[in-house]
Amino acid sequence: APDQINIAYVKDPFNLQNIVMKQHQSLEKEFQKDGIKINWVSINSGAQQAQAMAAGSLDVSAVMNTASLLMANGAGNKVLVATGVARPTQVFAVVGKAGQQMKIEDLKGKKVAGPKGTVLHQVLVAALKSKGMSINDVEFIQMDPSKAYAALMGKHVDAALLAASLIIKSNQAGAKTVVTADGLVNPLLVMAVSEKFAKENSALLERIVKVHRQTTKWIYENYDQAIAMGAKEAGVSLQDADKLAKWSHYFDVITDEDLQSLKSDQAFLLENDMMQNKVNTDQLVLPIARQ
Amino acid sequence: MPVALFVLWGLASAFSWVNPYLLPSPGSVYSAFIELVKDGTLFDHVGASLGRAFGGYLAAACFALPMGYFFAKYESLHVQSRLVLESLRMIPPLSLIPLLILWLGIGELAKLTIVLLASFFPIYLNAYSGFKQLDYRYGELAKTLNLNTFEKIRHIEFPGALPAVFTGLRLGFGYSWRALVSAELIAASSGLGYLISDASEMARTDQVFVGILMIAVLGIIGDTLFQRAIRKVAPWSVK
Amino acid sequence: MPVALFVLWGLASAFSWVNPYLLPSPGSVYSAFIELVKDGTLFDHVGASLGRAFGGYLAAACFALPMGYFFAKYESLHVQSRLVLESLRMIPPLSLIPLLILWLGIGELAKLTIVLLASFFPIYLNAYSGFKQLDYRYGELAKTLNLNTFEKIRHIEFPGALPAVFTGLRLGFGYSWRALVSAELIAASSGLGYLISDASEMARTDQVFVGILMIAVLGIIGDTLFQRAIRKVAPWSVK
Amino acid sequence: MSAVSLRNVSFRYPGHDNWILNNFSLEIKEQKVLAIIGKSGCGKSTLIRLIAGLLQPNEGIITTQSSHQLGMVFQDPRLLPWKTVFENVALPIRNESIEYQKRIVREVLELVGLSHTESYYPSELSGGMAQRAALARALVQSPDILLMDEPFGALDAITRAQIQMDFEKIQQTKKMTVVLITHEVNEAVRLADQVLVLGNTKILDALSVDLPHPRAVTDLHVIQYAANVLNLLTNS
Amino acid sequence: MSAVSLRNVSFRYPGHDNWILNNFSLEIKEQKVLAIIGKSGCGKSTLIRLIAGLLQPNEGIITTQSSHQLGMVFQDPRLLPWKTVFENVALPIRNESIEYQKRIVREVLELVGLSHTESYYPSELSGGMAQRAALARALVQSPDILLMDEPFGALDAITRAQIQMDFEKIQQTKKMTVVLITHEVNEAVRLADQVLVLGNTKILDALSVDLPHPRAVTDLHVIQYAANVLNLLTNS
Ligand SMILES: Nc1ncnc2c1ncn2[C@@H]1O[C@H](COP(=O)(O)OP(=O)(O)OP(=O)(O)O)[C@@H](O)[C@H]1O
Ligand SMILES: Nc1ncnc2c1ncn2[C@@H]1O[C@H](COP(=O)(O)OP(=O)(O)OP(=O)(O)O)[C@@H](O)[C@H]1O
Ligand SMILES: [Mg+2]
Ligand SMILES: [Mg+2]
Repeated sequence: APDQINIAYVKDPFNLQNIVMKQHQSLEKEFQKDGIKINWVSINSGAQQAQAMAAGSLDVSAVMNTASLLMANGAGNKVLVATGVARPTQVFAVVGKAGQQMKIEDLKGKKVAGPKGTVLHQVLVAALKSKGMSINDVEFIQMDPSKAYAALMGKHVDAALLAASLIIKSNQAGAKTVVTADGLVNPLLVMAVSEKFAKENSALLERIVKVHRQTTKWIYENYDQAIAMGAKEAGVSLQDADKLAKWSHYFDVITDEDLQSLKSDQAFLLENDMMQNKVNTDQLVLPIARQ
Repeated sequence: MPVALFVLWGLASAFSWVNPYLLPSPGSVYSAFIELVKDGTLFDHVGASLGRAFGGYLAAACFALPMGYFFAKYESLHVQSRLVLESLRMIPPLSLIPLLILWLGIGELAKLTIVLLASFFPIYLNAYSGFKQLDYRYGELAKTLNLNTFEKIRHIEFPGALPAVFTGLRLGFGYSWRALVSAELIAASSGLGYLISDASEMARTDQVFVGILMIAVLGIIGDTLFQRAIRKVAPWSVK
Repeated sequence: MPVALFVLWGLASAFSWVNPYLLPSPGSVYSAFIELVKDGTLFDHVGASLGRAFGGYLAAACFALPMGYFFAKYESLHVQSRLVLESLRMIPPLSLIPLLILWLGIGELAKLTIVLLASFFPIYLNAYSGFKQLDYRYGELAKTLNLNTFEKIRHIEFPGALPAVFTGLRLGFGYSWRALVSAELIAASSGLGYLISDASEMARTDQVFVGILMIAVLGIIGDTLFQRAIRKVAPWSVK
Repeated sequence: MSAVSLRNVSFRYPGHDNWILNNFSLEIKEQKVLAIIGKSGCGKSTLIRLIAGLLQPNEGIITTQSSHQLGMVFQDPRLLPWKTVFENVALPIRNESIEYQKRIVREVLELVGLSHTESYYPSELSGGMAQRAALARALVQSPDILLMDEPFGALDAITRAQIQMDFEKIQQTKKMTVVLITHEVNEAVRLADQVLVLGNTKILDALSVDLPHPRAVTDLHVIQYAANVLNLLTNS
Repeated sequence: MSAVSLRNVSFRYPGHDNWILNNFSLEIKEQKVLAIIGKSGCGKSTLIRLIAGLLQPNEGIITTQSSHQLGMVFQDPRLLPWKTVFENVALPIRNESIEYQKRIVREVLELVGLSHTESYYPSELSGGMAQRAALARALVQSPDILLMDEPFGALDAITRAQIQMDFEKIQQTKKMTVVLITHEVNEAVRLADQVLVLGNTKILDALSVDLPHPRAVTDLHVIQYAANVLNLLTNS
């Protein structure tokens, strides 16, 4: 057994389980008796998490988005799903310029800024599709959310694809949400693990998953306390924290529906040239994730 | 030495010493290169990046050289503006991107500004210290020869400061290339920096390497041309 | 001038000329500052960043100065390594992050390397050209005085190249600060660069500004100390 | 009429306590040659730099006619290392036509014996050649006032005598106002209308040389004057 | 025995066609003073730089005894601008104790009349003072071989005579091997055991000066010798 586990700490977008798990030192306590040290490393970027796993610097990521996970696997870097974390449907939204309330139809011909190949992109495509349009009907501009937010505030774009706090902030600045992921796509955040670690230390992984699920349970039982913790860590108000938590829909066991959305995620990525090789998405989900 | 590194790379890939996901084999980089050349996107990327790198660089040089000159000459100007300039020198341009977007939009201007911020200071500071360190004896000579400001710059100050100015221009050129990735994080849809960050996001390490190598090769070509030019214009400055 | 800018900032905020979500008011930046000071995180950030910036900078100086010296002296070394060095000079460090993670992991070493890559070249190139441009007449003097290599460096070459070396050191220092944001994109949980990118992600513009201002202020303090030190050690180099 | 006049001039270098000139007055006569001799470090170069306007007096005033063109030979050759001999010498007449420049520069280079080194860079010249190039640069525009700080110091006896003779001729036709710092007593007496012995902060002695030009160093009168000057110098 | 010997030495500067020395041979006698005179640009400095090992001959060999310590006065003062006069002069004896350095440097600065400028930077010296500092630097270690390229050229007559006299004394006790380039015929005759007239690429003439030391410039024999040398120079 290893003497330490390197695990990514990902607090955005408002990953309450991760925040609580770290603050409570639940993993540290769990593995103390085995003399295994827990190394939290802060990496927000999914792509960078996958790179760190490939380099052997990272074993587990407490939260990874499925797009990054699929792209890594498509490129031959095996990263597997250990358990579910959240289905943050309202955490991803298309937000219009301050002023008028836009509808999806109004996006036609407009400038929309956001990160390519992510859930946010997927939301936009799905939203347009729902009104019989395609991505070619808008002028899509590639930018990461914090820059898209700046562009929206500076009124240099008509709409932006934003997540979590950025949605709240832009709403406060008078920008109105056009549509969220709710009902269009099923965004998934999962706990991910490198194939190597999953194979060699499956017992340890099981215990990590167990702690994670206990944390999820604790959050629902001590909601106010958890929100306060999250608000402090993320630097948002209690109200906003509550909102973000409600939007996030924390869960743990991966369902058939989730497997289905993994498939459609992959289809989306392939369609948009974001993935070269198709993989069997069912095999990416470890058995423990489903029990 | 470059050859040795290349061979090492080939061997490392051939024997899978390293994870191909992070360090792709020369072969796969080559085929990614061919692929990008074939569909013509590589040329778009190169074209866009060349424009930005040179545009920002030229703008930086146009501001930095006169500023270096005047600040060396009129120390009070230098003292006056020191705080602002030094702040700008220390602040990471990446952190300014949101503000740049706010003020300059998401067009070329913001990108050019990032390049400018990256390459301005070596040019400015080297020019400043070059002009500052001028041998005062030649200044006396200029006075007795009744040279006017322009003649003084042309015959005495510029040639005297040239070695330092040249080092600054070379450094600035390098930084203007380096800044491409940051600059093209702002709403770019082409450019080598965009290619690199986009491909990196999509785990296309082979394309990332094509981007990196293109930047290195173009940069070296630029630097070489640059050194040639200076050798032509000012043979005395490179002994 | 800094005062004027500050007043402008205050007015712009007071009269809401600009979007407060992107340019927060001085007041809100101040309260964010107080908040970060109170819960002690600001000191953690500053501490972590100081360590990285200085560590990377010192490493850069330790490599760059001897390299500049030897490459100026033995032109063949320079020619040999030119391609590799020039490539490294042109390649955006941001694009090297995956490779750095591969080779150096996600710990401090990778971050220090990013800082090193950012600040190495001004120091190296300025030292190179400083040593290259040395007045040959003093070299002759050294020979007739029978100075050994070390004595020659100490009495003649180092003082002669100092103005250029000093400019390089100043430039490199600035770039080491600037590199903090990029460096702390690699799995950091503290540091001013991390503070900036994290706060920017969360749209906490007030905290972003605290980070930016801290970097600027610390950088300027560093630069000032630096200039003082050089004035002490080598009074002839700053007329 | 005076070409240059110094009235009650005092000067010391910033950061130094000792006065180089103290309440110093001097009238430099139009179209005449004034030779200045004095011990090393007594302030000759400082004086000439004050006259040229390169230094400002702490007290007193220095007046020169503003229409007057100035030529200067520094104590060091002060050639621009990035220009050839030709380019260095042509600098004072940079605004004339190229043909004119070529003609005049070649003439004056011929005079100082540097015809064959037109395209040399200063680093390729011997000490004496560099000094001659500097002299050529000062002569190329026939200035109204010519200030020369030991212009022939690095020349061998033969070359020096030759150039002295040529200079004497030029001066007879061009009638410049000349201030000549020299260590050679013979040279001072041969070329100057007045010889000034400078000491710390003040003029120690002055001597008019009333002999017709051209003068020869072997002329008995010249030898006599030279002996007088040397006497002044030794006793001062 | 020779301190330095040049055998069939030829030299030209890289990139230039003209030979400065051609098939040139010379023996420099131990403990003697050799004066070299010659026209400006004839190759005196080049010769001394070859002897010092600063230039390599294209052909021929130059041998000096390796145990011999070398002192050199360049034609320009070549003081290090970042060191004070004291520090510049102390450079050749940098490995001695501080007390020794202080004593010796002060002695030699006294000799050249620069005691009061110990802490000056070179930029604060007059031309003649800089030259004297350079001379002091060469004398501070009493080298076995002393090469001097016009060491007194920028000095006034009085200071020059004084320093010549002091140098003559030092040479009488220290018995260095000296090569002295000078433009002053009197100086050559006063100080040297042998005077060499150098022309383009070769030695034009040589003259032994067999007079006892100390010599006075006013001594009739010295004047006679000087006239001879001037003759050689003029006719060459
Ligand atoms: N670095 C150089 N490159 C090319 N030519 C040179 C160089 N240095 C000197 N020369 C040439 O060599 C010749 C001899 O120069 P050198 O300095 O030896 O003369 P010199 O006898 O010392 O003259 P002076 O009395 O004027 O000092 C000159 O014609 C000069 O132009
Ligand atoms: N830049 C300076 N700063 C301070 N002192 C100076 C400076 N230049 C010259 N001096 C001092 O002023 C005095 C006169 O110098 P100056 O150069 O005028 O002498 P000089 O008569 O020309 O001597 P020389 O015949 O040796 O050239 C000297 O004592 C010198 O030390
Ligand atoms: Mg003088
Ligand atoms: Mg010479």
